[in-house]
Amino acid sequence: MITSDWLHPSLVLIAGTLVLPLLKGRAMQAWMVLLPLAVLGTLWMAQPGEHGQMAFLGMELVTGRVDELAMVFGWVFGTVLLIGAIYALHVNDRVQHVAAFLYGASALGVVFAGDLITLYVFWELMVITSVWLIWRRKTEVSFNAGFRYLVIHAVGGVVLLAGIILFQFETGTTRFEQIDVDGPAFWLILAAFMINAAVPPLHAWLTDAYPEATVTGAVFLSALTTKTAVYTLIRGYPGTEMLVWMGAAMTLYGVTFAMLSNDIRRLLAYHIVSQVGYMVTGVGLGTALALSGSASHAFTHILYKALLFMGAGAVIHMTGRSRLSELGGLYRYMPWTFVLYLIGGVSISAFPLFSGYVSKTMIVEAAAIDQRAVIWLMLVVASAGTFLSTTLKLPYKTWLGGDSGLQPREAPWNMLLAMGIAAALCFLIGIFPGMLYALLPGAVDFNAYTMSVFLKEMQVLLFTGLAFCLLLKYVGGGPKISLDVDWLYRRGGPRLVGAVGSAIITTDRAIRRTTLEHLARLTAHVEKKHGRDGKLAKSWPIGSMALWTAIVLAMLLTVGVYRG
Amino acid sequence: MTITELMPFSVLVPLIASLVCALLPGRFWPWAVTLVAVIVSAVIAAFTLPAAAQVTLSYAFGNWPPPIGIEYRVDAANAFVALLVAGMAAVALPWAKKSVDKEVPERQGAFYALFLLALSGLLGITLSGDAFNIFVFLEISSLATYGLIAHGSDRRALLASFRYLIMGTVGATFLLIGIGFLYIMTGTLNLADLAERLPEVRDTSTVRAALAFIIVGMGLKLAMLPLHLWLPNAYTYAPSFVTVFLAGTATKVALYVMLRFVFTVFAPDWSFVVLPLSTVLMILGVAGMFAGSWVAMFQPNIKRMLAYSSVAQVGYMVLGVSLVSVIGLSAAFLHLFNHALMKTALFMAVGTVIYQVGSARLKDVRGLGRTMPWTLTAFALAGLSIIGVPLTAGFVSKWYLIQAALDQGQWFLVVLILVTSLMAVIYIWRVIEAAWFQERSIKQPDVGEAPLALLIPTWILVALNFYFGIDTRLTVGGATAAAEALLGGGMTP
Amino acid sequence: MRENGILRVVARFLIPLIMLFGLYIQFHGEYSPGGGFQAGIVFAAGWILFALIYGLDAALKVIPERAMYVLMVAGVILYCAVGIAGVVLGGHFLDFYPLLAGKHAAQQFGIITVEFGVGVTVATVVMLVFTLFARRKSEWKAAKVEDE
Amino acid sequence: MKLARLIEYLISKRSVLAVLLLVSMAALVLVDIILPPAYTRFTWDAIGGFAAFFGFAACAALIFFSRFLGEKLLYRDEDYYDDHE
Repeated sequence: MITSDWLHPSLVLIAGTLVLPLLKGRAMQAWMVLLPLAVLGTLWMAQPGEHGQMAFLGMELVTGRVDELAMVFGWVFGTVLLIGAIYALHVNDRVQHVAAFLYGASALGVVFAGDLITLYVFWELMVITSVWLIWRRKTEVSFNAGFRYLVIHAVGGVVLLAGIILFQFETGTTRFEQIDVDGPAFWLILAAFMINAAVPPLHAWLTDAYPEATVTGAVFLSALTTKTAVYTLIRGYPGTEMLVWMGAAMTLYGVTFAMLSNDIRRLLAYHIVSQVGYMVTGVGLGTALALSGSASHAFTHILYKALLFMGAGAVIHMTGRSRLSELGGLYRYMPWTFVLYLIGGVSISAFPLFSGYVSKTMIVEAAAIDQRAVIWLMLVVASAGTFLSTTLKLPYKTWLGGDSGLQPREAPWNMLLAMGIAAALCFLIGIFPGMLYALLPGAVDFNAYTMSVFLKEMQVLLFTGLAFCLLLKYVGGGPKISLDVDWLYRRGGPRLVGAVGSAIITTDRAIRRTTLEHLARLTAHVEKKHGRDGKLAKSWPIGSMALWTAIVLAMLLTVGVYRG
Repeated sequence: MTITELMPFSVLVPLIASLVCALLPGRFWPWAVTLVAVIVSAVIAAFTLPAAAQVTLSYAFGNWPPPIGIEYRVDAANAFVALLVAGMAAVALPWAKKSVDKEVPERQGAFYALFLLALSGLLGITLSGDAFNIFVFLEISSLATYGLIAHGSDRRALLASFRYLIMGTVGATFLLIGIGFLYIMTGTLNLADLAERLPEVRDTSTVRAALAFIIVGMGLKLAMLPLHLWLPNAYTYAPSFVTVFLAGTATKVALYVMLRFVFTVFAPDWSFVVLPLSTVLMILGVAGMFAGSWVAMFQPNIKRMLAYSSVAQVGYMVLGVSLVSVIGLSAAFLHLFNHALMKTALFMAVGTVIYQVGSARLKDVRGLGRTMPWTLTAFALAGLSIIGVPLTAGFVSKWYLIQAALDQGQWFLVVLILVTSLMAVIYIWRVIEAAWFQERSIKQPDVGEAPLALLIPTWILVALNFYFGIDTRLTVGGATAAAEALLGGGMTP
Repeated sequence: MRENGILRVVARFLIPLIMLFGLYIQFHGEYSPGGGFQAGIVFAAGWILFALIYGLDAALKVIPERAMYVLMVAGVILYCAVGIAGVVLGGHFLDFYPLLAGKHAAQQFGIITVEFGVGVTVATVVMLVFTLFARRKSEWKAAKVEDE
Repeated sequence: MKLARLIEYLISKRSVLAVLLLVSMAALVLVDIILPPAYTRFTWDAIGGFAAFFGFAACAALIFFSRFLGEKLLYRDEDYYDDHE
């Protein structure tokens, strides 16, 4: 993985992480900040091209393919690792830090993988490292949620592996370019990518697990898994018609369920689903503008979603509560968190001057250029819904609204610093979108700051706000949870298994009872003849072994002897 | 001395050393003599493989030329298996010292003598080119194995050994009957000679019956699905070291004998036509994969769980054989080798737990992840290999198996292989969950990490699992050469 | 049986003959039917007859158990040593030609030595098996007596 | 806590802010009606203020739809999953 002009950032990160458990206190904190900086440094030095080739099972692995698309994701992953590390500086749990960095390393590995085998290895590594960020919350709920997360991703991994094997078999190569085959290989790989991209109905792992993750872990989780999936979709499935509709449906699904959420991080998690929906739509549209839109939206999304999760995490960290119905009136005590969260909120809602605006409008515009009226309308509804939940409902109920009687202190300095960096980046990208566009593959022929785009966006957002104010008393919420697809495996599956199981057990019992009765009669008969010791009964196991032997032998002999 | 002349000594050295061992008192010397003998044997086997891959080696005992005299005839296939057997013994022995001291405190001379006999028996089976000689060595190794299993500290070990004795004897007798039939028809016992003379007489029911008897006989020793019933108890109640050794070698050698007869002696274009072998083996293999994994998922005893997992892994190998192609056979040989690596590592880890805790039940492993991190991490990593995670040896053999299935357009097999891999995830996970996610109950004694003498060999094997998952030149090369030797009629001069 | 005079007399007369016959089969094995396996059994049979009539303890005084173990191993080692001698002198394992100058003499020497090893081992193993079982019997008896 | 005081000040002036906001919203709609449409890709591109109407309608629809969905179908008590896990 090392050549003279290439040092794999994952390798740097993994090597650095191995040192982490040896350090303590200040040294560990310094190392945690230095590591992401080192990763950014290696990214800076990376030369375009293919590096780190290895032979494996007669296939050529390319561990480092550096092109613009990979670098976009590399840069933002590196950045969010730095932000997340600063945010987590106060945490004194090495397992979490190690897991977070290894998780980041594997996400980088996926992004730079030039072939599907390397991709698969890092893909699986991502699962087994990230799950610790959920488990280390150390509650029963988080353990169960993490376990469900693990199981679903394990299934996804098997699906991916099956797809890769078929792909290799059909095309004779494992290079990761556009997946250009028909048949099961295409669908299996797509399904695996869609599981990680949280496309409904395969999304429930995300909204089930992320709210139960640790405060600092959720920041990494929100940034990495779904976005690597978006990367693989951009690379492998551009222009797949199905994705346009699934993406648009995702956006609406996410905002609708977010409206129902009472847990602040579950609300944000549903907005990940919704926002990734935009990116998936862009991938499905497949035009140069749409793909640029997806990549840049992934970039901006990582930053503002991390900011939102950090804001919500700071509230949970300081108050120990995560339900909207139990929060309120915090602006007096956590004003900085409030303001920084709001910057994230206006970014995700695509207010002009903030980062979401310059990327989301690109995807919406691409849909318009493609003359897809229904898709366009769906996306606009979703953006109204995004503003409604993340920027109006959540902050209103958390910081304004009724006084909950809580008097927490402001979040610690490192949390605020991390949020500040993220907020500054959101603002910077919103003002100088050219910086982001320069990273994208191909020239970007798009300007978000035209009168028409601006007018439409502002009208939608402000009138959404008006509707919110007028209809405030109808806005859903309350101390409830809402069912989602995860019901299928949390309750439906067990119930089904239980029903089928008890049916099987009953039948089995019946069959066995009758068989045993007959057997008992037979043994009784034999016992009469063989006396009290009942040799047949005693040697039953060996007898059954011999019986099987005889059966197999008889089978083979019959066929063999009477065939000729 | 050339390698051809040295080759028989990989069998003879353990054989002679076993005699010495039987007389040695105490605890150190029997082990030391065994170690030396095993290492010598393994080194010879290691040098034999490259030579045998080039040209078939032949060694006539007493200089009586075959087919009259007894001959050792070694091509890539048996050299590969012999290296596996001797190598596994050499890796397992350093681990054995502590574990055997604890589990078999008395009469260790006899114990190690039996072990050496079993080893030389297994090696003799592999190297011999004479059908009757194969039977003799099979009995030597089997009898020694019964004795070894009976050394288990649990009283049930005696019963397990007795049951294995009966079934093993049935198996060996079936082999003998098969060989007898062949001798009646051809008048020779030399394998290469048999292969030459059989075509004249092979359209008789006697020869067909011989094939059936040999397959069932070896199926028994191999623990192929409906004939596997002896294995779980034998593996569970044997001393840990015996399980470690047997899991890696005994069933593999039986598979080799079956392959040798089916492919070289009878020739696949006949044996797979006369009996519906391909179908039968495929069904039994798949059934073994499922039944083994299924039962393993519910076992409360880890050793027993791994034993059932072995039944499943044998299923993979049989499945590879049933595809009757070079790549399928290569997959079988690869899995034969890789399974030895991972099962030995797993049983070593479990044996280490038994050494410390005195039990391998799941509930006794609770919370051990924190107090014995090295042991259980080794278990988890070797478990990855049995699941078939990329970069482990287990992945390589499953990859080839899947390729072989795809090569014949058998899509459903791929699905079945993946499903059973998921079942492996479940049973390995149960151990991990118990070790790391459950609390140790107050009644259970606190234990610390195991001694290095046990940990180092375990970790060497774990490392080998990963090494052979990445550098596949030796395993894939050896397995392919072995498969080609069997399919290409490597025994005919 | 120990008190039965006829048996004691007949046995005293027969045992040397049985053993002599065993030795005959042993050393005439390469010319006529026979060899180490049969000879060992016949020889051991003589000893077992002695043990049956005169008691195990008396028999074990003649050939102690420890000696049986050693002889059992020694027989096989003799066998292997001859085999290895062939290798050392430049032939194959169990190759007798290099042992002596004359071809005929070499074969004869080799086969007789090897068969002797076989005979010793077989005889001692059979005696040992008998001893182990017989001792078990007396142990049971002792246990029974204690119970009563 | 200067920032907190600033927020407090803004909240106290919220009616002024609301008026300002409503005025600017009206201005936005007006400008949209007056300016000729930049595109005619969709029929509604030509309708001035469509986005304002649509945003309002979408928000209202989401609020009512999700409330309906929640109360009729999806809401459960928070301990719904507890007894089984």
